[in-house]
Amino acid sequence: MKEISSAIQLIPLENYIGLSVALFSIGMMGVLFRRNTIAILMCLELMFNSVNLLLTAFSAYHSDPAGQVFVFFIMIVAAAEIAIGLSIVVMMKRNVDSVDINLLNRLKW
Amino acid sequence: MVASIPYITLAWLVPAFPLLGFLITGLGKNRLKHNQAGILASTMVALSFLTSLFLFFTLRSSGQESATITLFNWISAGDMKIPFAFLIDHLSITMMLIVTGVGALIHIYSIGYMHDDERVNSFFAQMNLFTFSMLLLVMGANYLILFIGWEGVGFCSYLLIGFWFKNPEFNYAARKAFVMNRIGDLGFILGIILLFFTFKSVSFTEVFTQAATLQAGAPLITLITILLLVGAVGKSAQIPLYTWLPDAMAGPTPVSALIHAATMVTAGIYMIARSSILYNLAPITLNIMIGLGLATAIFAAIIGLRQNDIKKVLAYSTVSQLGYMFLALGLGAYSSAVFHLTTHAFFKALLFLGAGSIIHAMGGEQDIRKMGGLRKKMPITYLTFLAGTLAISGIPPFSGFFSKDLILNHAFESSPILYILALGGALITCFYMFRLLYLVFFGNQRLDTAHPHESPRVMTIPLIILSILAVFGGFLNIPSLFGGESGFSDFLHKAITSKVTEEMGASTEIGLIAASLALLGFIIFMAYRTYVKKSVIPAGDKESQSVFAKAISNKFYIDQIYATLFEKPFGFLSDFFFKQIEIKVLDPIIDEIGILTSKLGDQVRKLQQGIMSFYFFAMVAGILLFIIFILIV
Amino acid sequence: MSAIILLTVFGIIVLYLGFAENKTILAPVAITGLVISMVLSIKDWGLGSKYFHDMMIIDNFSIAFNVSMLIITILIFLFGINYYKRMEHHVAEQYALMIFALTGAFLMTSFSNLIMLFLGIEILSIPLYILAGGKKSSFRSNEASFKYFLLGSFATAFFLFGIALVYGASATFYLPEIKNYIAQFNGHLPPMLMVGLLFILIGVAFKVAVAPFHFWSPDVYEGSPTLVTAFMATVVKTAGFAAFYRLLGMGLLPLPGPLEKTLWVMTMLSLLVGNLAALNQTNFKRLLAYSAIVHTGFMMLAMLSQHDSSASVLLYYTFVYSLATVPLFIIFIHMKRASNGLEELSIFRGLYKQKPWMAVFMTILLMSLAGLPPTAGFLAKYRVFILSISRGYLAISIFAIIMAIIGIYYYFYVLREAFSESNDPNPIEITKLNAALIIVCGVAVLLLGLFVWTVPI
Amino acid sequence: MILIIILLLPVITGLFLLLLRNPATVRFIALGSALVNLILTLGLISTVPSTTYTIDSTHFMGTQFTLGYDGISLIMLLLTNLLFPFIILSGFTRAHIKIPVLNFLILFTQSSLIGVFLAQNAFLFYIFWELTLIPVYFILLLWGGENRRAVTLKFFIYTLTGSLFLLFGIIYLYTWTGSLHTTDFSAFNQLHLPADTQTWLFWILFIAFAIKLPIFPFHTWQPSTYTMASKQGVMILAGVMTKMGIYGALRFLFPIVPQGVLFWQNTVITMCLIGVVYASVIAFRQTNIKRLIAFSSMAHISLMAAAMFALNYYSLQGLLFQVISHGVTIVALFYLVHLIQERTGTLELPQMGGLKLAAPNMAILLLMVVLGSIALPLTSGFVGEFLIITGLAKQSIWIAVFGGLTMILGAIYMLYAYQRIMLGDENPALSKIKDVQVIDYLILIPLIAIIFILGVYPQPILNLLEESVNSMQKLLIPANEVVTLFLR
Repeated sequence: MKEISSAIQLIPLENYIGLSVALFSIGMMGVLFRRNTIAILMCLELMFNSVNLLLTAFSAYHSDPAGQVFVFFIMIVAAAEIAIGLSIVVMMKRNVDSVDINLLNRLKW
Repeated sequence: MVASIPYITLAWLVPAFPLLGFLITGLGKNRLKHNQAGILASTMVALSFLTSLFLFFTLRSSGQESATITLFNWISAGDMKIPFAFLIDHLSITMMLIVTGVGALIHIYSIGYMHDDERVNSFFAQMNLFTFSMLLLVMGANYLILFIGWEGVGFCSYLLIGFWFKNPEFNYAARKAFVMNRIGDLGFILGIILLFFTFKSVSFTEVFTQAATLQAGAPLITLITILLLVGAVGKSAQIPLYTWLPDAMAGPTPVSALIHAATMVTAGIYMIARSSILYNLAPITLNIMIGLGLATAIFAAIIGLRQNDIKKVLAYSTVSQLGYMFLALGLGAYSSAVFHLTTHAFFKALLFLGAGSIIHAMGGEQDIRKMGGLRKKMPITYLTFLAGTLAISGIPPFSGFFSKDLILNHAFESSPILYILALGGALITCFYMFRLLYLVFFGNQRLDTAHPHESPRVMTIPLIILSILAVFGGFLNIPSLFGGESGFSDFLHKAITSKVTEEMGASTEIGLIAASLALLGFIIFMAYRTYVKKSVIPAGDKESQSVFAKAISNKFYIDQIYATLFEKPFGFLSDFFFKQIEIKVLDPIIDEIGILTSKLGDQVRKLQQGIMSFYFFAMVAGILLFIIFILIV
Repeated sequence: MSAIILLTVFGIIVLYLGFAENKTILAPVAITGLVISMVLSIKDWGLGSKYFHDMMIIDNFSIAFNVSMLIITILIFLFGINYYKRMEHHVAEQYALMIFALTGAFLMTSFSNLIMLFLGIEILSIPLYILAGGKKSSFRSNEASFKYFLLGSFATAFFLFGIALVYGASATFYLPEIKNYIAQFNGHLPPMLMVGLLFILIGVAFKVAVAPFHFWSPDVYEGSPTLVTAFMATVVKTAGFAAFYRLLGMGLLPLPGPLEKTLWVMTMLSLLVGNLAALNQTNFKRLLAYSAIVHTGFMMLAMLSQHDSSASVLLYYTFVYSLATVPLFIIFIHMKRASNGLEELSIFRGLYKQKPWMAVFMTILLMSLAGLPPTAGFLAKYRVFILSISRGYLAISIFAIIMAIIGIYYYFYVLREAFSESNDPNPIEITKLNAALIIVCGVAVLLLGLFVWTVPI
Repeated sequence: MILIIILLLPVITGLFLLLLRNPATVRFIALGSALVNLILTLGLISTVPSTTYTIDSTHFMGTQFTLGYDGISLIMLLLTNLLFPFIILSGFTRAHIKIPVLNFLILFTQSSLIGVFLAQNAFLFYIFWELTLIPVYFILLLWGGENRRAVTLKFFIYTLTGSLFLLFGIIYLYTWTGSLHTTDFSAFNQLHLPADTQTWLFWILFIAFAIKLPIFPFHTWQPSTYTMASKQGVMILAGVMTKMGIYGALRFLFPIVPQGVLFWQNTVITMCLIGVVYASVIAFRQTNIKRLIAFSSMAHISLMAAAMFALNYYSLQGLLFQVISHGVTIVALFYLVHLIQERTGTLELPQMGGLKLAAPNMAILLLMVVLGSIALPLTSGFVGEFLIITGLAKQSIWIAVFGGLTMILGAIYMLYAYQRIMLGDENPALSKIKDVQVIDYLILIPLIAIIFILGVYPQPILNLLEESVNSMQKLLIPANEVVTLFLR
């Protein structure tokens, strides 16, 4: 445990932050620009994981376990969310026979 | 306060009788038999005449000058205390006698005149109401009570002018009369309010006692007197507010006699004579009045020259006679004005009633060109009418002579030019009156359809009584020149403080009288030559020859001018305000706010496109904007 | 705490009852569960008990909000008895999911640690994603859940990122410590912390549908089954605001200037956008969605004018608002059924002719939403304005008042429909229970308006 | 206690009426309660006024429930309870749908109006102020004339806009009371706000009353609403509800923001005078009687508003006297107009004329009411307008001149309208119509009697007002004496 955190601390914090911010932005861009729902779900996962990365890094640097605990929470919740999401996508596929996000636009104005 | 004079408190009976008559005839107008209403109404007025006569003598016998009878507090708000009170003094008692006396005669006359009208009962109700208001006017102990009567008579004249309401023109005439009176009334009420602010009271006695202390020519007093004058001008049909009076002839002839000759139109004279003390303090106003009066006298007389409707002629003569009274007032000879008012009440009522009997006889015909030769047919009417004509023309010893002569003398005192102008007006009057007389009674009958006949006794007796008054009324006030002691003026001077008192030299006076008499004779002869010898039939208004003549017969186009100056613009303004400003500007502004909001709402709604990617974008955009916001702020 | 646990247990029980194909017992059981947990949570009043290393603090604030949410949920369940009659399968799940969502809401009212807040939000949201898609066959329901899910988790991502940043800066998830940490900067926060806090606020703001993060709410409200919409419009909003207030009150107040300005901007935007969009709205559920956004604005106003009584005003406002909204949805569903499936405003026509009393109560409820005396809605707005004006936010208060005027327009537009003649009136049949619900709520709204009820929290 | 009875009796009766079915009984019970209220009010007035009555219940809407009255409230109370019996009675003639509901709404309005006039507490005042709007909204919406839906909504929103600003003002004042935490008028009258605050707060408070009165630029809701409204609706609106504006202004502006009033005094008076002339001129060419009378009412109300802002003894006396007079006159007028409409089936003047031949008594009654409306002496209208013009003249003679124009213009359009309705030659279309019936006499004779009795003997009202008017007019620095103004 100790050496892991020390190993983490070999790389300066800025890099972690930069990396996770980059990941987060990539995910965000994906959500923005992809129209395939599955892809969007994956991008969302990416965003969550960037947060996880960030949290681990911080907890390592603060040498405070709470952050890592939180990571587990996030993983579980994300898993649950994705499960729901996939089921919704299945339902959507059944209804409109497609997974294009912009196909469902009956509700407007 | 209750006066010490015995029985003076009975004064409230005087207006009470006509009021009672009004209520009975008004409420029971569907039940009363044909003549009952008339008889009842006449009795009521006669009763109040007797009462005023009684009051007159009691006042005379008791050396006192005046008595105030307070009935109750009408308006009392803070320091404004306006009791409902009557003031009985020599002036008001005179007016009461005139109003009730002449009024009674005219009521009796109307019984015969209105005999065939189906709404005779409401006619008498309204006549009684008028008498009541007129009595309030003359008896009121303060300006506001006076104002009640003032507006009341205006309203009654509105009712009576429009008595035959089926005819739109009559209704128009009625409205015109009322509105023009109202214009005057606004000035009057403002004057009263200023009086109140100045003297903290509107009761005659207090105002005059305080006013005696003020110095002459104070701008405030001038303003007040001018405002009161505006009211008088409206009521007494002076320039520029005279046009309603000729139109008011639409009403039944007794109405014209009572309201538009004898009583109501003289209310202005009464009011100013009553406020003589104030007017003595306002020389400017007096001069204005001289100008107005003289102008009206001559102007109306000129118009009267070419009128062919018998009642219109009399109407214009009324206007011009009122002009003379104003002249007298302006000269500060208030008692002379009131004297002329009295005589005028006699002979003008007489003339109108005579005209009424003529019209009655001619079956409603009012055009003098269609009459003629009635001398034989209706002798009584002829004689009485003649008396009236002589009186109004100022032929001695008829009443008109004394009163008018008095005014002319005063005019001469102030300046000869005034005298000459006034005399000219008198001569014109004389001319058109005799023109009327000749055209109607002389020559041969020009209308063969109608079968003229003498009027019934109920109409002729009032004529006779009035003619007697018209003939001998002048002797009430014989100037010292003829060995009289001008009792009337002295009697009035207890209530009025005239400005001019001094008698001029007998010689000049005789000279003046002689000159005027000569001219009068000449004028009468002219008229005789024109209308009896040559028996000229005056041309109709249309085919008048010269421009001037056209102008006269069209009354100098005054009505048209007023129409274009006031009535049309008013209607236009009304339409403009409503159709342009209200509909097109004010209302839309409010609506537009709503419409714009809802348009905006539609735009906002359109943002909600229902497409996911847009929502993502919107969200991210929002987040980024806020990030930038917090980082720069 | 026991309340939450018991609630979870009852959720599972209801879930299992679903195997017994007997719908009639579901609602009673669920409601008993709610009642019991209400009793339990009231029992803790004034204790201020802490759990899990103070990650949860159940104080009067949370209890008050929990109880109000429980009351509303009970009303909704009672409504559900009739609403779910037509539904053959999976009725148990509906109740169970709502109960679970409620537990999430409880967490949101009583957290004192960002982890708990996150968990609460997720436990509240995930069942809602499912509930929104309750009508499997219907496109609209499907679309609603789809949008709600995607946008929801997107927002969650930002929320989490925010938490991570704050954690990175302050090395803690505990609100009080975060408060101390922020305090030491006295206003001038480092950008990372600032952004983190912003993201956290945005995450919560998304849940309560504050403009410009409101886009999901009209669509979701419209698409979801009406009962779920009612649940979202009332309980979820209440929970969201409880969390929001707790977040600010425990952690972030006094807000650093930029953030406060941001929130003010959000407030005014919500008032404006919600009103304008509602102005010409023809679909009743969307109308209520937009009006909900406006009410969010008012609640923000109450919350941001930081005052001791803000919490109680907020509680009062949310409760009154929910109390007026639920019966409106009940009336709406009956009109919808009477007009076989339409959701336009015109379906209300002829209501006064057929069921005068319903029209009268609709009047009372709409007046309450519009904020006219003598209803509770007026008093709520009045107290909000008292807060904001006494804090000196005059301009914003005037703006809010103008917005209230616009609001009156569309509420009374609906009312006018209800009181005008209809050309083809279908019979409206309503069960005694629902009638009772409407009447009780209406009377409650009136009484709350007449006799002020304040909870010292 | 009597205040509580007067306040609650109508609405409770109304609720009871909802249980009944038979129209006749409903009408008579409603009438009965209104009469009882009138009697109670008269009793109240006969006893010595200006004691305030308090229920100390902080739990009523979180505020103190304080009822009370001074002369001004009493006048308003008298007006309300005097007119409502006639308003209810006027509903006897026509067979409406849902008689119980209608009467309930009317009585509800009465209660809330009474509340407005008795409230000694700004918050309470506001509650009742808004409450009046609700029943009236439904009376207009359910019993109104053509395109009532749009007009009603406009009226509702317009007036509410004003009152919400009033609410803002009240809360703002509340915050000024500081630790007192009260909205009592007594407390508001004590706080002396800084002058600049008063200048802007004036409009926040006044806008509501300006719309309700209405005065010049804010009047656009009024003609359409009056024209559309049902008989009883328009009676309530024109007879009583406009007076709410006057009452509110007297309660709020002069005691609380006197400097603001002084600052805006001439502006507002100018607006009012513009309204006087504008409305009178417009009325002249109107062809719809109701719209015509709506504009004439606006002219009179504008004059009263001007008098209010002249705020000297006479203008206030005149104003409050005119409140009664105008209320009675306008109600009688609108009743007659509706009578004519029911008989002839039209409101358009061009289609009328010659009515006097078929219905002479109706003509006479109408003429009497018209006299009251054009302020002929010995009608109540004259006393009021004379005092008002006196007050205006105290402010400035020019204001008095413009205000006095109502005398002329009113005569012009009213007599013109009268002529076009009643006079003129026989109108074959209308020759068969029925004349006035007993029920109409029951309503019109008392109203006309009031008009003339107050015209001849106005003292009772004036005495009633003496005290409170004195206290009210001390609030502002008196305007310079017109005498000095002209002697200079």
